[in-house]
Amino acid sequence: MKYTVDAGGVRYDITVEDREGPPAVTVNGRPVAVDFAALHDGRHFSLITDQKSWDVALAREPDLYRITLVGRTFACSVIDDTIAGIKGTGTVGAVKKRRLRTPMPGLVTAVEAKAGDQVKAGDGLVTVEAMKMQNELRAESDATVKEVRVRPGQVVDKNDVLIVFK
Amino acid sequence: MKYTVDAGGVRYDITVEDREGPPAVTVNGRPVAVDFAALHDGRHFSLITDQKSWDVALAREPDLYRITLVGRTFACSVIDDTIAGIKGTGTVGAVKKRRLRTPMPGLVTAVEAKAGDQVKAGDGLVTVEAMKMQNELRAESDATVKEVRVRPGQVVDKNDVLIVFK
Amino acid sequence: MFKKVLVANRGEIAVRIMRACREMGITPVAVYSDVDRTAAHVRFAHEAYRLGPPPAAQSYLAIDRIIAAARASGVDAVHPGYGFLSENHDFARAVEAAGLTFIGPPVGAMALLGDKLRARATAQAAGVPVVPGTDAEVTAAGQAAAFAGTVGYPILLKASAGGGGKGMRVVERIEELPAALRLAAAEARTAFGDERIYAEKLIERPRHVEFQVLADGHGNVIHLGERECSIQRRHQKVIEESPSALLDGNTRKRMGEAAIAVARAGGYVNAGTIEFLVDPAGAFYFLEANTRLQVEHPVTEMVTGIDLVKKQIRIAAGQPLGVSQNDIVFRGAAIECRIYAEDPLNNFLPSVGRVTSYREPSGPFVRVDAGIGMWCEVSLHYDPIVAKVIAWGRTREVAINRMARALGEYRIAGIATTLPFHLAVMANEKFRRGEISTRFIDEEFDRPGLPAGVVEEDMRLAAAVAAALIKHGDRRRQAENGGGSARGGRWKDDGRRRGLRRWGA
Amino acid sequence: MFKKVLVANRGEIAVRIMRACREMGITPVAVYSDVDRTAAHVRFAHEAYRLGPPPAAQSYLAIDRIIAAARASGVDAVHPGYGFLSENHDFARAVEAAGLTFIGPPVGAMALLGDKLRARATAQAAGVPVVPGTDAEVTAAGQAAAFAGTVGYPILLKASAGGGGKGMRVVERIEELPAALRLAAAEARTAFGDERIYAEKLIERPRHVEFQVLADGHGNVIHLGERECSIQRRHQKVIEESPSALLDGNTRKRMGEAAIAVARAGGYVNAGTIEFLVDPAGAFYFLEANTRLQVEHPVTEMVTGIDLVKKQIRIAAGQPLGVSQNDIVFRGAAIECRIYAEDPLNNFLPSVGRVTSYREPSGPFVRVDAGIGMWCEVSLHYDPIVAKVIAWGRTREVAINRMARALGEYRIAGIATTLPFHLAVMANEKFRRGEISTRFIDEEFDRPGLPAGVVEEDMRLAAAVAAALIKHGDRRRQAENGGGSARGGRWKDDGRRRGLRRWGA
Repeated sequence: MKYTVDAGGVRYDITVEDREGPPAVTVNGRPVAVDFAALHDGRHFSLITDQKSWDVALAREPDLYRITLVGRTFACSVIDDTIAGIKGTGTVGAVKKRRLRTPMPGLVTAVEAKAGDQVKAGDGLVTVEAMKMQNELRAESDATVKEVRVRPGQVVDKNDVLIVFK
Repeated sequence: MKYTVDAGGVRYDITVEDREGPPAVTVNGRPVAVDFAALHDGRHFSLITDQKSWDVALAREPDLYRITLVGRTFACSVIDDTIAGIKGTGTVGAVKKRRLRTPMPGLVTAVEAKAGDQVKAGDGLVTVEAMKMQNELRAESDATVKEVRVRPGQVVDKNDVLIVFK
Repeated sequence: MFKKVLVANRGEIAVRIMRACREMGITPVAVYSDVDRTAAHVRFAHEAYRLGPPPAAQSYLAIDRIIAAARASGVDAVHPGYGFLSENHDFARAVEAAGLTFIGPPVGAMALLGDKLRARATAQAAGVPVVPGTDAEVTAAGQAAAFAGTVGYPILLKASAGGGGKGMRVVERIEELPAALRLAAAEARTAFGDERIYAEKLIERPRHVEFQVLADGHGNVIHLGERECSIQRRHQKVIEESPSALLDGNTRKRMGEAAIAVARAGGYVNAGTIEFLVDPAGAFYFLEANTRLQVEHPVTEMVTGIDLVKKQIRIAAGQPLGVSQNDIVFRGAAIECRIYAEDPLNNFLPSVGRVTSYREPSGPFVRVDAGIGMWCEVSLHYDPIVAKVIAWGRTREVAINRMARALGEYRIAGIATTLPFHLAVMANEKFRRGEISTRFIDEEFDRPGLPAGVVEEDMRLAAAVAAALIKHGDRRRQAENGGGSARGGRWKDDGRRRGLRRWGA
Repeated sequence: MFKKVLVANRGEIAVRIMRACREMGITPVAVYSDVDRTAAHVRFAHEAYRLGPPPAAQSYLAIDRIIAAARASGVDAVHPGYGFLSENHDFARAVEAAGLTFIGPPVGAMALLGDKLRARATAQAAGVPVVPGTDAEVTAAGQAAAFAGTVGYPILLKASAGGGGKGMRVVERIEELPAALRLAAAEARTAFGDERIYAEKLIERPRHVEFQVLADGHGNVIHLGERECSIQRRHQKVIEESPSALLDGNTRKRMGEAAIAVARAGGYVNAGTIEFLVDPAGAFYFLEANTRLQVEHPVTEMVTGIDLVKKQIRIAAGQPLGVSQNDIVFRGAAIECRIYAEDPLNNFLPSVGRVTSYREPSGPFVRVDAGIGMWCEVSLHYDPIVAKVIAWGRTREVAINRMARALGEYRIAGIATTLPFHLAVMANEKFRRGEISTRFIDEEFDRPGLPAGVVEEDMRLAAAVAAALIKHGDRRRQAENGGGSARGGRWKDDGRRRGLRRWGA
């Protein structure tokens, strides 16, 4: 089985073949000796890759596995090539995000973009007040604003879309 | 709803009536103000009884809830009076155990009772080797041995019946 | 001694105070807002009383509700923790009016040292140097300009009632003055209900060094050494340590004496902190006093062996300190990392949600003061600090290495935390050499790097392999289950439980 | 310094050693048996190698397999922990034959001090008092009877190669001697492959006090004070503390010097322990030497601030001690409770199973060294010790109260543990007064009582109410689900997840 994994922005082509014992795994064509064992809750795992031991915690989100290793969490999205039917055509990668979402609920206190604006990566777009702090949400890449969906004073929920880019 | 609870050998008659907000609870006829909240996994709870706060962990076993509070675990069995149809007839209490079971898997290294023996509470009956130790299983109350089901050298599993009493 | 104490706070500091209570045989009582019904501090308490809805004004800041809970529970005393009502005179008065003991300083000392202008005057009268500044409030730009004329720009406008960076403005040029003054006063009015602003010379690249003092009601005042708190972000401390890596013995001695002098002059009783700025040349200036327990008190506890919360309780109960300055022996070095529910890889934006995996570090000389645990919900209603990790070592280097080890063990999933940021600081060569100032984070961390000693590529690859294998397991179960939705609730949950066990031997 | 170290052990001590490695920048490597594939020490390691099936003889005692893992991983050194192969000369030799460093004493010193008869002779030659006993093995009852004639009954028969209470028999009367000697020798042959037995006078109501020594390869030998280990059950220590509550300064000094003398006489290098018995009159006798890290080493670390595992590693790497006896400053008191997977309410029978709830205590001056965690399986294959809780305080009383607080916070569900027993000891008045001997448990604990400060009836009632409410919720969901089985697997799991949330506000 072939999988394409985006782990925190880096792409890996991984194959997994079932067999007696641990499955046969390759990463970008290179065989990796893998032993993968789940704890009882199915949310914690012990992974050994080429004898390296990793303590793994999993949080599932829609279309996303958040994989926590020592002191670090990777957002991993997996494309199952068989099901997606795109068999390694390279469509996964640094896809430009077309929406600005708020990572937390809160109160919109400032909106600094309007439809038609050309924004640059790092530009402040919307400020959301939460946890007693003013949190400035910024553009992740250069883009053109198509639509602004919030106004100051509005209460937003986690993952609400604030701005749509072209 | 009436429940009869055996908590570590002590019996409580408890009623629970649903209503708006926390349910109405009485224990042995006395009303107790109860607020009971589950954490996400349904195995951990916060219980407040008459403002006293209890951090509760639950382990389910057949016919048994093991309830862990601070530093202490109570084996609780509950009879739902409506379902059991015995409506407080007092059948629950200190029931004499009719079987000696092994609480851990291991190797039987000694059997010190035979059918027909009169044993006293505390008498050693069977020794099971586990965790590098010789563990002597003793009679919980005075009883007469009806049947011995194991012999030295036999491997036993957790909860296997070793001795049946009359 | 008190039999029962109400802790008018939440989170890690409420748990910390209750730990001290339990060790003293005192029954700890919690209060909670609705969103905190199953929070750690409620589950840790012996009794718990509901205050009201989540907003602080209706719960942890609602003086009348807290007093009502205190009366209902029959406590002898109230501990305010830090933040919330801890520096609120009205609350301290209300506690006393209810016939209970406020575990903190006398109202008079709190009012005197809590006001920055009055505190500065008190320090000056005690012969302690203060940052050059105006002795009174400035109400017109002209007053501030005149002051700047004597010390030079940049200057700092500060709210006399201030704290936490609110009502504070750096002024680089005279043209900025009128607007800055207006904005600072407006912020101060909103935040503190007190618009008084004064001006200070801006000390550039300062270090923030504070002294812990303990004073009893019998005239004894001692200090427990200093804490270096220069690693700050948005005017908030994020890493603290004791001792300071840069203080020489003579300066330490003079600053300790100055701290005691300010506490005495302010009529202070209980645990308090005297904050100083130290300029690059090593000169120190009184900055302000904190009339309460500090977030960073554990580093002092680790090097002195003294439990500050227990001392607070005993002092409030009228007992003498029981230790003199000579009894205080400092051992080794301690560091604290404040773990915030913020995403260091995404501009430190707050992170809310449910904790789905939780494991605390422990082992030799590591301490965790946490206010969260497995399945806890981190909400947006309160301060984002969720835990503190404290590591001790015989030397600062050992403490840093131990902290890095402990941070690596700490697993919090479901919310983002600043753990990766702290790991990066522990690996930072300037930090390890002690070359720090309050500008350290701005200068060193555009965005934090990776944990020391771990090769990022290895780690990322392991995450990718884990993701592929989890997906593979999901797919297999999906096939077994006859093609049901992969996100099909209970089917998958059950499958996860049964199926995702180990492959092979 | 080593770059990579293999830890030839499992459980809490493997995690403990790996923590030291990580803090030193050394890569820790684990080995595991099949039943330990997901154990804490494997997940904590940087690399992990399978040894074989669960029985120790095929895994943690399989010298060839461990050496093979060490070669495969390319480590520089091997740390044996305690138990398993830690006192096995053959293993130490095999490690050295593989060109690796054994982190422990030289083989010669291990052989000399590990044999009780030779160790006694070494101590006597160094002028250290030993328990009156035979200088050579006794092979006939007549020899033992002659010895008993000089010191009086009761006497103790002990295996020269012994440890852990095996091959040990108390003899009260001459008639018992022949059978006791036969049984002891048989046990010793089975346990150690060495049937040599010698006789000692039985010290009645003794206390067990041991001294930690550190010796480097450059002739430096120091001690780090004593540990009182008198609280024992089945000849196994269960609670240890430092300092001893009953040792006076003069005796402490003499015992420390005696411990150093024995270590020097034995050519000892690395961390080791010299054990003494102290009789009710205060006289002390050399008992035996432990040529390895002790389970109870953390109490010494807490009072001295010295990390013993790091010292072991540095000494093995050839570094000098770096501290002299005068550098060792003792602060306060530390206690350790060994948490066993045994049911104290059921005659301390072993408990196996899966950990279904797990939360460690932390906070000021509390340390946990654990080898288990959430979802861990405790199997019957290995030692039942699952964790150690260590508490420090400025006084013994503070340490005891802190320990009681920490034990109350520790939640382990799914298996029975000795936590309630330890809580009862902390509340025991004789223990609190320091009136302890190796007979303490037999005399005070027919069966352990309840935690201090908690009213049993309240607690039991709360458990009963919780049980009723859980049943009530189960029933309600059962009704909603159309009368399906109450134990119906996924339906109930799902229901539990969705349904058992909070009632009302």
